[in-house]
Amino acid sequence: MIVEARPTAQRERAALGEQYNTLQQQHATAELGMWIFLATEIMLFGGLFTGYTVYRTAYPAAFAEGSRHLDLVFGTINTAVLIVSSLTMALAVRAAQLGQQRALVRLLLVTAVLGALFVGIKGVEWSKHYADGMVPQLAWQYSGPLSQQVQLFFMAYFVMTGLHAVHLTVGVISVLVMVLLARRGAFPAERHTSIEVLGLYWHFVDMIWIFLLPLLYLFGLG
Amino acid sequence: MLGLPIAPPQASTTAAEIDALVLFMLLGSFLIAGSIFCCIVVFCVKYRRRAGNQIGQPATRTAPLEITWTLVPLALGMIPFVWGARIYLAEAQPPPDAVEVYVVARQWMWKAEQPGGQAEIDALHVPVGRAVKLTMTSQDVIHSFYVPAFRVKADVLPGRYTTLWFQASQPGEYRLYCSQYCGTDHAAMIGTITALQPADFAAWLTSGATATNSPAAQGRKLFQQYGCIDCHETGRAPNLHGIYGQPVLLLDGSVVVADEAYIRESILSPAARVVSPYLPIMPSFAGQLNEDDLVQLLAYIKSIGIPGGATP
Amino acid sequence: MSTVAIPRRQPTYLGADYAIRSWLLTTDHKRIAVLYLISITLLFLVGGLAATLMRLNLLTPNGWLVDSETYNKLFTMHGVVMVWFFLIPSIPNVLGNFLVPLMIGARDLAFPRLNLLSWYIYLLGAAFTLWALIDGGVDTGWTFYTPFSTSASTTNVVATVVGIFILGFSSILTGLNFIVTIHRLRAPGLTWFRLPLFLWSTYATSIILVLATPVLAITLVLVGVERILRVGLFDPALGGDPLLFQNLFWFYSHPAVYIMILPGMGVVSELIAAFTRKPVFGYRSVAIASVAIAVLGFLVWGHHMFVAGISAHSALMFSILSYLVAVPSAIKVFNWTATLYKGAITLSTPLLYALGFIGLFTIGGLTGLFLASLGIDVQVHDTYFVVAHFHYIMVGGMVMAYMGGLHYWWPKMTGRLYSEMWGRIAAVVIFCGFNLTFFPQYIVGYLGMPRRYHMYPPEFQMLNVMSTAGASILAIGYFLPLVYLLLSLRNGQQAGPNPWDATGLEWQTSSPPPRLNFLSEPVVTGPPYDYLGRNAGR
Amino acid sequence: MTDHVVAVRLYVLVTVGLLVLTGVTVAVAHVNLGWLNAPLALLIAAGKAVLIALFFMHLRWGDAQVRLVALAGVLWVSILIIGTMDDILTRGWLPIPGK
Ligand code: HEA
Ligand code: HEA
Ligand code: HEC
Ligand code: CUA
Ligand SMILES: [Cu+2]
Repeated sequence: MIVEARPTAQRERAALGEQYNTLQQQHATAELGMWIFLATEIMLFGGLFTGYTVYRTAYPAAFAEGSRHLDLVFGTINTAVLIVSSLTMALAVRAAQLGQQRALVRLLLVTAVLGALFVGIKGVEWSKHYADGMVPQLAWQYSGPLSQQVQLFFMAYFVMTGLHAVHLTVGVISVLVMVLLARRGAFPAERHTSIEVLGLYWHFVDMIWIFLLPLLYLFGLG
Repeated sequence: MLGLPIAPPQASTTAAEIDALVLFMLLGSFLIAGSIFCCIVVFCVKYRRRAGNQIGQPATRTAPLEITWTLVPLALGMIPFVWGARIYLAEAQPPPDAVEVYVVARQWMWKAEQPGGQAEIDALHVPVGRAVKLTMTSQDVIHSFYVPAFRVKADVLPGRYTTLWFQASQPGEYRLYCSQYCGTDHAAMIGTITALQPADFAAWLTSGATATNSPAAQGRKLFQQYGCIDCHETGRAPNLHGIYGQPVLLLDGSVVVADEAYIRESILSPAARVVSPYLPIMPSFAGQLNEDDLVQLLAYIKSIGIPGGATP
Repeated sequence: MSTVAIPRRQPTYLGADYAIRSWLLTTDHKRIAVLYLISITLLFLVGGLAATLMRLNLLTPNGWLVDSETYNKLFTMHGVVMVWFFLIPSIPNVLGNFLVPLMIGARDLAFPRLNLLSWYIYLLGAAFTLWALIDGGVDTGWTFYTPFSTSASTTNVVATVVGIFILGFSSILTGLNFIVTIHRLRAPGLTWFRLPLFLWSTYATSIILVLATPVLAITLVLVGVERILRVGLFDPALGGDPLLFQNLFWFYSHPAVYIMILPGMGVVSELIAAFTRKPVFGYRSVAIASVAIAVLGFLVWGHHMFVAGISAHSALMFSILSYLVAVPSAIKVFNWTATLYKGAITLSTPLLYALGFIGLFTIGGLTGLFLASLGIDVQVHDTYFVVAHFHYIMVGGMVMAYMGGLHYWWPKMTGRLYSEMWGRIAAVVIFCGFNLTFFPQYIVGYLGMPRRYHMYPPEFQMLNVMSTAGASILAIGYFLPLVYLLLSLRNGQQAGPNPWDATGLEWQTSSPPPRLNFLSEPVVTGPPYDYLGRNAGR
Repeated sequence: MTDHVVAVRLYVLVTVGLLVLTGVTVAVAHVNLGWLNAPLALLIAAGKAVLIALFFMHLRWGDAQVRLVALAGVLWVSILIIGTMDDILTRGWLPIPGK
């Protein structure tokens, strides 16, 4: 551990919490904190993945049938949207690291727009399920032989995509807040930690979707 | 056990072995805990702090001791594991000649049906000296069938069958509890198991007071009533004679064993696993049949499943 | 560069500001610890009140005091409040919050505002749960087994579940904060193997808090969804699998029982070192055993489901793994005992509690081994034998450790000494009352009395009366510290910085410590509990 | 600051890689490979996740603790899934209902 006295420079001191010795220590701490938070998120989704696996094993035919009622076009486009948003987020973090204020604001804005686009597309897709009568309990018109088990698939679908969308919405709002702050110049190069930490969160949400795509849309097509 | 009232009566063939294991563990625990407590007391007296500034003497070379008390508990732990596992596996596998009794649980009562059709509420009569196997299911929430004197217990789940078996060794009346919390009257979901000498049991069976009709025969009636025979004995659907316990080839190429869970699923959601080479035309009977009906149908299909089995 | 000018004479953290606002908006880990201390004590009284009513009701076989519905709500309230709102936050959030920065020589936790947020989340969760419990109550038991909780119960399941869900985030944030703090904010020279054992166990606890709690959160969400929308997730009538619920629940709740013991083990290690005045025997293995318990603890959850209808294969796996997880606990018990050997032992109040912990934890742990044996569990599952097992560990173990720790660090937290005589009396009363309460339950359990019964066959009455008598003594025992500790705030002697003459960074600052803990950043040069080195250096 | 500034080119490359993999997995899903479909799709998804973690999330340049945390997250979900599935998949091993 590096022993270093607390910095005296006015600007640096303002950025430094009283419990830290150096900005570097503070940065590394925040980063580790976010990673641990993401580990808890993995476990949160992990519960759902477990449930999914159990029921898919129990009712393979129904789950395949369920997947066939999803529209892969939405799924694929949304995947692309999220991947590109991850790129712009990564670039935003880079801009923050380098202290490029204008680029930072723009890239964050693009990221937020892409995120919102994802949620929007998801919303359209959900309303389509509603129109098709594929929403368990609220609008269920599916009358195939395995209705009950297909319903279970759609429960898995809605809970998983729902939780994911909640996460993405939180992400979009946070990015927008950062945009406002960044425009006021709140993130000079030595204070880019918040942006970087938010970036980690964003990429994580992307990652979850990358698993949801095969689990929900792809299995059962072949 | 030890002449002290610390164990319920040993009224089944497995009770003694479980008590023996418990006794073994009790002795072991007394030994281990006793030595630890003695050490604590002795050390506290012997090494009490005398001078104000006295400090303890740090230990050197702790590794040999530590390795010992890592490996010894590890080894000791394997004894109750293996012993307990053997009992468990024996308790899991009913002997083939066991009398088969069906049990349906619901909030807050037990219903048992003897092979001969005698139905009992919150009570069960069993013969001494013969294995009895219970096939159990629940109509609502999870319950648990627990007879301390027999040292047996198994949760009773909705939507699934679980089994439990025992062989009573002492005639007498024993308490039956529901041990899985199931709501308001959980504590009142109790009953009596009466173990009778074979002769008395035979007499009880024929006393007829509660005798109705055997589950399998009831099932046969339902089989007609719900129109199962219209397909299953006309060639439109697989003939169910002899399927119980046998592998079944499915449309998707896989093979399943026609056990209780499978038969249940076939009736409630026939399309889930379709038998080759049939079409999935069988309607679902979910909602039309209650758990008692299902148990009886199951009993019927099982009764015609025993190769050359007698249809009651 | 020079160090930041910290004024030489700082007010203590208690005396820095007296306004209510300065408490409610504080980010000082020590003040937050005090806030937690007050809140969990209140919740303990709520849980204890429920226990008292239950025990009174069980005086007679037919349950004279309350009807079955009320009784069911009482044990649910008791379990929920005691587990989530008292025991899980007890040592971590009170003593941990207070001590982690002090013990590593830091000025605060890594994320002080998150720490305060965590307390507010705790309050919100408690408010929800208490509201649900008062407004009609819940009758599912603390385990919320489906399909009872999702389809059959007509009580406030959703509100309770929401309360616990909220509380979960408090746990997660606290755990996260501790892990990061211990990783990143240690004082110069404080290497991992110089950390006090309390920190090792707090670290291990935090791993569990962080990795297990989210699974509980999502499981409870699913219960809520199923209950509100009436769609099948766990209810077999709708195609669900109730054992999936149990798997998810115990994936959290077995590790959670280690959340409820590891911090106690950490406290006991500190107490034993301090009152034998020597290093803990086999420091390294005790440290590593903490982490081993945390990790292995994730592999045994199925032992709660032996008779629930899991596969035989699964039962066998979980049984053998349960014996593995007992080994690190065994190491600890033996090492503590060995520490007493050639110590310079003072039987003061904290040590009495610590010794009580060892004894009762050993009994509770050994009976855990009975339960882990498949053949025996078939007989005793869901009987009072299990109730006795976990009270021996949670009340006999963890609550004892918590009391011991509270007494030991009381002078540090408040700057006052409590009455040693009353301390010892209370410790002995609690120990006796405890054993009288819960030992009979082992027997009544093996005799076959199921748990969660508001009435029982008459042959069990004798043992139940004993248990109730014990509980009354226990209640008096818990009442005493409440009184003399509070009195000490007014009448207690001033405690110096190091009233026990113990090692550890927390004793090298004033009692109570100043706002930023230390006047200058401490530097660590040697192993913990180094009485020999310290005296030689004098 | 210690943290790594990554070249824009690398980010773009990774993005292209992710998009291509998405295309591949969608295409492959339409081919019936029997039991292989599922593992293959999961493998591709895992590959994509690794790319994101290593480059977008800077794990490649992360310190030991951060890597440990990431690893722990993955390990612990596996424990959860494997432990639960062990129960489900071995239920038929003894030919007795409920075991
Ligand atoms: C703090 C809480 C805590 C702790 C630490 C433990 C620790 C252990 N528990 Fe316990 N347990 C609970 C709280 C706890 N438990 C609760 C709350 C329940 C019930 C939940 C409910 O249904 O409501 C429960 C239920 C429970 C069951 C399920 C019972 C049932 O419902 O049928 C089982 C079964 O295996 C079990 C086993 C164990 C084991 C093996 C340990 C081990 O970790 C113990 C290890 C300790 C020792 C072994 C003692 C010290 C060692 C020695 C002195 C050396 C000698 C040792 C050897 C020779 C190996 N516990
Ligand atoms: C986690 C910690 C914890 C703690 C500390 C306790 C503490 C106690 N418990 Fe509890 N218990 C559980 C956790 C805990 N329990 C759990 C998880 C269950 C399972 C629930 C379920 O089945 O769902 C359970 C179940 C349980 C049962 C079984 C109920 C049943 O199955 O029917 C019993 C029965 O005796 C019991 C008794 C007690 C007693 C006498 C205490 C005593 O130690 C309590 C002593 C404390 C006091 C008595 C309070 C002292 C203060 C005062 C007296 C002041 C007066 C009050 C006011 C002014 C408000 N508990
Ligand atoms: C409309 C015709 C029809 C009716 C009525 C019908 N079944 Fe079926 N059943 C079938 C067909 C066709 C199959 C094979 C295809 C399949 O598995 O779905 C089948 C399969 C089964 C199987 C699995 C058989 C095997 O070999 O694995 C069982 C058990 C069964 N039915 C029981 C019943 C019971 C009990 C009833 C009455 C309550 C019933 N069936 C009513 C048509 C019918
Ligand atoms: Cu039925 Cu408890
Ligand atoms: Cu456990």
